[in-house]
Amino acid sequence: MSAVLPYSIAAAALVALGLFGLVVQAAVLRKILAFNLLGGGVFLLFGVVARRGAGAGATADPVPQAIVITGLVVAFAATALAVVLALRMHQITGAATIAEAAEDGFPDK
Amino acid sequence: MGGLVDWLLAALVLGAAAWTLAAPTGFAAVVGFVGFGLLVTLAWVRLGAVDVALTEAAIGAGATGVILLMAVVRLRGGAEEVSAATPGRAVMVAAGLLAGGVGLALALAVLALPDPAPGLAAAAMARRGELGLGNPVAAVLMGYRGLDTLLESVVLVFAVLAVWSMAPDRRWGGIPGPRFPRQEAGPLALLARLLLPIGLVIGIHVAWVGAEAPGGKFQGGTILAAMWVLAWVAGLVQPPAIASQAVRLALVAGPLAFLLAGFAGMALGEGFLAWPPGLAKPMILLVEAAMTLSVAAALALLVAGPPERAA
Amino acid sequence: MSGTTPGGWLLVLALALPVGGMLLAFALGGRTAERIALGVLGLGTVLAGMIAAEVYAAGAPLAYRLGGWAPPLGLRLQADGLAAAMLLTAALVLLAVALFGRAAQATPPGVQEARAPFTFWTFLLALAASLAAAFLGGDLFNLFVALEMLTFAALSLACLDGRPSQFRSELRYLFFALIGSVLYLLGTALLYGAHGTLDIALLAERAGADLPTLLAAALMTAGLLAKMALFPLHLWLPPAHAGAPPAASALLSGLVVKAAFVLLLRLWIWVLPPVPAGAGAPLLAGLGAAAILVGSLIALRQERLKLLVAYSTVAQIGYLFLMLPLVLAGDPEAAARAWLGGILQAASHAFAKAAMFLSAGLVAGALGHDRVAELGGAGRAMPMAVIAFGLAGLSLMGIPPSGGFTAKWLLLTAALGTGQWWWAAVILGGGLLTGGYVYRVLAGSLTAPPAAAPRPEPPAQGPERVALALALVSVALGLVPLASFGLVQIGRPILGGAP
Amino acid sequence: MTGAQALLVAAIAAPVLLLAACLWDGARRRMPGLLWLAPLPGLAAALLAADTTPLVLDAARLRFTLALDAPSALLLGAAALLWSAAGAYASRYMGRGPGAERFALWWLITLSGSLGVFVAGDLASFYLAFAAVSLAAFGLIVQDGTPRARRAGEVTLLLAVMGEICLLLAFALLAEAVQGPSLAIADAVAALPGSPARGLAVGLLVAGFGLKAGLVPLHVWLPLAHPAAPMPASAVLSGAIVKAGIIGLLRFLPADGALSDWGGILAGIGLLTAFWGVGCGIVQANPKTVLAYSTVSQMGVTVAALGMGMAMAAPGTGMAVAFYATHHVLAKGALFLAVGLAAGSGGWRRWLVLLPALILALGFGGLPGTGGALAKAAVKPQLGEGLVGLLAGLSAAGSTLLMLHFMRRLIALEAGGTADRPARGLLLPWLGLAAAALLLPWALYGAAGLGDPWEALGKDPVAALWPVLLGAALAAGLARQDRWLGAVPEGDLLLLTGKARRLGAACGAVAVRAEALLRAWPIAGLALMALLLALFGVMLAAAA
Repeated sequence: MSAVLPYSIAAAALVALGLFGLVVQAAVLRKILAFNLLGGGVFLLFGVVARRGAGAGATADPVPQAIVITGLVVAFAATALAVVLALRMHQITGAATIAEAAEDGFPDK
Repeated sequence: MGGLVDWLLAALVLGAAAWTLAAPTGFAAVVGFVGFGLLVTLAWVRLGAVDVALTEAAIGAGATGVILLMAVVRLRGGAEEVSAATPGRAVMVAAGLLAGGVGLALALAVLALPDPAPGLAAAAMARRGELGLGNPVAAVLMGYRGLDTLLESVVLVFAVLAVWSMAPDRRWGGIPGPRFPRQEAGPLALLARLLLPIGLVIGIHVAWVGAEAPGGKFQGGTILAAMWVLAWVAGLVQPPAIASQAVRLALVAGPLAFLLAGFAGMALGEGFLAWPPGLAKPMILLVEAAMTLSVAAALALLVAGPPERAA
Repeated sequence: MSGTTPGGWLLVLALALPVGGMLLAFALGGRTAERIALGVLGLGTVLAGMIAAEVYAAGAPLAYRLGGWAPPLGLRLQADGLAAAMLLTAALVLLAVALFGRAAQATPPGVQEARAPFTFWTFLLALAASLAAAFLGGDLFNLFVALEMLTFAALSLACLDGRPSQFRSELRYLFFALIGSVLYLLGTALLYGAHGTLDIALLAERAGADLPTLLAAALMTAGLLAKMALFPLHLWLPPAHAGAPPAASALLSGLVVKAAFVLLLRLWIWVLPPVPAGAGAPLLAGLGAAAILVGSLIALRQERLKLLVAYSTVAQIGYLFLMLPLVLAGDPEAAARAWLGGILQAASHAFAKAAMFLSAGLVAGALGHDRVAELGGAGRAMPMAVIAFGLAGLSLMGIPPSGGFTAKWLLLTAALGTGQWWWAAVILGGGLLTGGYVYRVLAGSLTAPPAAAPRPEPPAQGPERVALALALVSVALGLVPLASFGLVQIGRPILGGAP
Repeated sequence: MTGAQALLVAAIAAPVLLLAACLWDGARRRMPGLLWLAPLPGLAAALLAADTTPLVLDAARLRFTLALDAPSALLLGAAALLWSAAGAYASRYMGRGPGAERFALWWLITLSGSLGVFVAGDLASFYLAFAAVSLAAFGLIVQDGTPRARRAGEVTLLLAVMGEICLLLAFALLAEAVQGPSLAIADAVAALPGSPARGLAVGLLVAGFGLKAGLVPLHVWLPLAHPAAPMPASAVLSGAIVKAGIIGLLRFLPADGALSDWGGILAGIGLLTAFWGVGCGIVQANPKTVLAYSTVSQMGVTVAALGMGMAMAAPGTGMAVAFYATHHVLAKGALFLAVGLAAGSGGWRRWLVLLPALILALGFGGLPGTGGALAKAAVKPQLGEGLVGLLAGLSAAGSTLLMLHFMRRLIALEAGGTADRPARGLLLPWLGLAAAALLLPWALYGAAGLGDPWEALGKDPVAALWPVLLGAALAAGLARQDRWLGAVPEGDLLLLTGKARRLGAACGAVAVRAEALLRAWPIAGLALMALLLALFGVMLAAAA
């Protein structure tokens, strides 16, 4: 059981790092990376939970494992979408951040 | 000395994460992230979750790394804008304190989790036989929590259409992504030609063994998608036009098969998403095959992006 | 509780129908997508009505055990009064928006398939599927998947116009929604680690006021608040909702935020023990009060009609949170009132706000702009749309005999009954400010058009009728005798007890 | 359902059905000509259905109750009569066309509410009717579309909504005070004196209803709105609509002495209002504004009588106050119609307007023989004694002065040519209503249980006459003092709100800036994390 302690701390630290990065990093790409670090922390926490629940012949509780597999796919889809949005924004406006800008207006139709 | 290995690995994971945040260039950061993904894969192995480790390697590090690398090449410049939008020291300190507070609370909460841990390992192991599956994770994904898997495969379809819908109107129906010149020679072409058949075999194998051993449709599908991306980047294949009926069908085959199987369970078995006794294994394999196809198609098309050229 | 009840199969159909419809619409494409959407949403409304009737008749929630597996190992679908009421609301709004979209989102002639219409119709079905999953789900991780479905569907609908300036605001929306999702998922990890299940009914029995549970609740609540855009986490909502085409805005403002709210109620009323919930509720209601006041004040000062309506959503979301401290105050009579008031507010706001966005879209489309100061002549050119806006506004203000009035009356008396008069003051002050911004729009559109202005093109009658019908439903909710709303109380846990 | 109960339903249903009929183009086009019909079922209800058994629908939960007590019946009848006459007048006055059709729509909504407040028997339907009459009046006021009308409409609407808020809160407190789910007004009134929030509830009721009735300092909308509306709308605004406030006070405040403390306060406010209206009115140039201030003053007297009745627990106060208000409904409504006629007629026909107007006008001061004198006699038990009696007499003198000022301003309106004859469609409603204002009180005095009208007038002729003479003398003395005209703007105290408006604008600007800051990405992120930790901390502290 002691093996989960390092990963517990790593998971908590990853969540903190990811949140910090998402809030303070300006570039969209860095935000996407930070989001993935945050997600990695959450999944690792599930891993800790799964490991703690090992038993009955399973090296880790299969239910959290399945949840992580589902979650990883969803996170990938979200990342892909964010990347596409960032690329389109960059392509059209040349912008690399999502800071509030003056042109965030609502042009006449 | 398992403890030391685990501490070291955890430290490396955090180091890679810190590098990803602090790296001087976007490219370096993405490379750091791929490294992070591989280290986390190792962590999953250490945590006894080999299925997750495979998925993490295939999707978390692999596929995510590929789209981020492709993005970093196209997202150039903007350094001034970034530095202008970077918050001042006060916000930095506040964010650090608050994020640290959240991390601290989380660590305390994890330490306060009950011992022995409540969980469903025993139940999941005990009843997997009813599905004819040896791998308990597969039993969770296809059996106990089948609805999650069904909805998640639907999410992939959502995501593909969402990505497509970001295209300009006039490109609708066209071919996704940039065109890569055909590499007749060179390392990439060689790699593609060599790896492609091997990768295909491995991908299908991983998907196939998922019922008994670690593996499954997501991992297998990802490997298949990766092979296709390789061939695409090497200029050997072209993405299909998004208007193509075959592409659409490939994308929905998995979830649709799952849904139909669900109704079959309603007619023949205990209810929606129940696998009829006796038929469970063959039906699961059939649905998994369709799902592997759909997952591969979805992941590949997510990497390719919105349509950029006329068909 | 975990077994399948008679009529449980309705829940399967309510979820499978839009999922299957979405997959088929995506595969077959083009105009077929529109046809499938109209058919599926029509059927979905019938199904939602049947579910509500079944729950009401049985006086108990419907449940369906998926795959024959019992929780905690398996998943279940369940429809209590809350789910049935929200499902019916969603079905009606979706159907109305689909009818509205027949004109606005038609595939242009001569094209087999076009981006915006195809995306609209497919994601309309996707949204229906996501909402059904969010309302009917009985497992917290299953609900996470539903939330993610919702995020993708909502984001694509918000992007429908494909305007260059939109990508920035949609990215803000996506990032904030993703943070919300991840925080929610983090909470489920802790809950599973602490209690070995994510089934809501089982968690209600097992969860105590321990450290992991409380942190999980805080994480999940924060995540859901980010998705609901509760002040001060509303940064993404005004541009996203105002920048979308009217049909999409109607769905985003009317329905999408409500799904996260239902999850929040599941967490706070079912899972969390009453003592910590009672302590946290005033904090949320305080933010709700701030949302009402600040959102309304900002709406009052908007120069663009659609932004005004979007800020009105920021404000109206606040009302939903006022029910929490009232339901959790420990007075059963007041709790029942506040519960009904809150859900009625969610439903009547869904109808009213959808009507507002649709009619605002019609006005903007006909005038060629949506500047509040230059709406003159709109009342003459499209009286039905302006009347729809006005009726919806009356409901938001809480003028009788509207659904908004009944909702606010119930919250008001619950607030006074539990001695929390300050929420009453907020409810009333918010009504006054709401009146202010609704008046600005109505007064503007009822003045004569400027002499030089070109005569606005009157919109087609069909869409105008849809907007008016939605507004009328929002008003008519206030005419339904309160006794018939017993539906929403079905399956609500009485404080401290099991559901 | 008995026939009488059916009449109660019909009183509300008639305008609502006509309103619904407006969905059809043909009916809508004809509607301006049909307005006079809409209040007739209400009139019939007043005559035949007074004190009938209340009609209760859906007794289970949300009770929908219709009831008509005697004071309400009196006011309902008068209001219905005025609405009918003004409706007939409006048919000619507004002409035809989209403008008149729109006017008819607002008219019908307002009418349904105006009659509804007299017959609604439960809190919910009363509130609904009150909201209809308060808010829909906006449409009548802004009919002309001039900036002045718009401003008047906006002030009215703002104050009306604030009044609604006061009432909503008060009703919520009343509903809380009632044991059980009943929403009947009778139960609420019975529970009010024992309610823990008695003071707050009564204060809110007085504010909400007083606003409608024009009590100082909440009267500011009235002198703006009444003159701005078209003539027939002014007539119903001043005659019938303000009575929604009076009937509210009458029906919700128990007159049996349970609230004697509040009676004194009401009497004080009422008397202040009575003199305030006179003071502001005599410096107005526009005859309609003078009439509006006279309404303020008269409502002050009405409320003073009610307050004294509550303080003294005088039996019959409800009837007496209703009688006083009934006279005002008819007479004030008639006078507004007269203003519209005076300008359009010349020669001898002008006297068809001016002479009855003079009699009605002096009636407000209590000129013996008029309906006004009977009205004064009716509230004598409440306002006849001691200091209050003296003040009431002085206010009657003020009324005489004010009404003579009104007559002077009316005559000053440009007369038409000698050949100009007033349209029959305008003249007949006016003459009918004027006759009703003069004669009906004689018939109703006995019917209302107040005694023999002849006896009442003969009792103390000196006390009845001195205010008239004093007022006339003052009027003669001030006859040429026109330099004060316009010294007080319409809506007097409204001047003081400029600072409040600027403060509100400043608050709005601050909110906009603060909100823009909160929308910055890093700040929102910080807020999210802070909220998370705060929530966790609060819950942890509570659990520990």
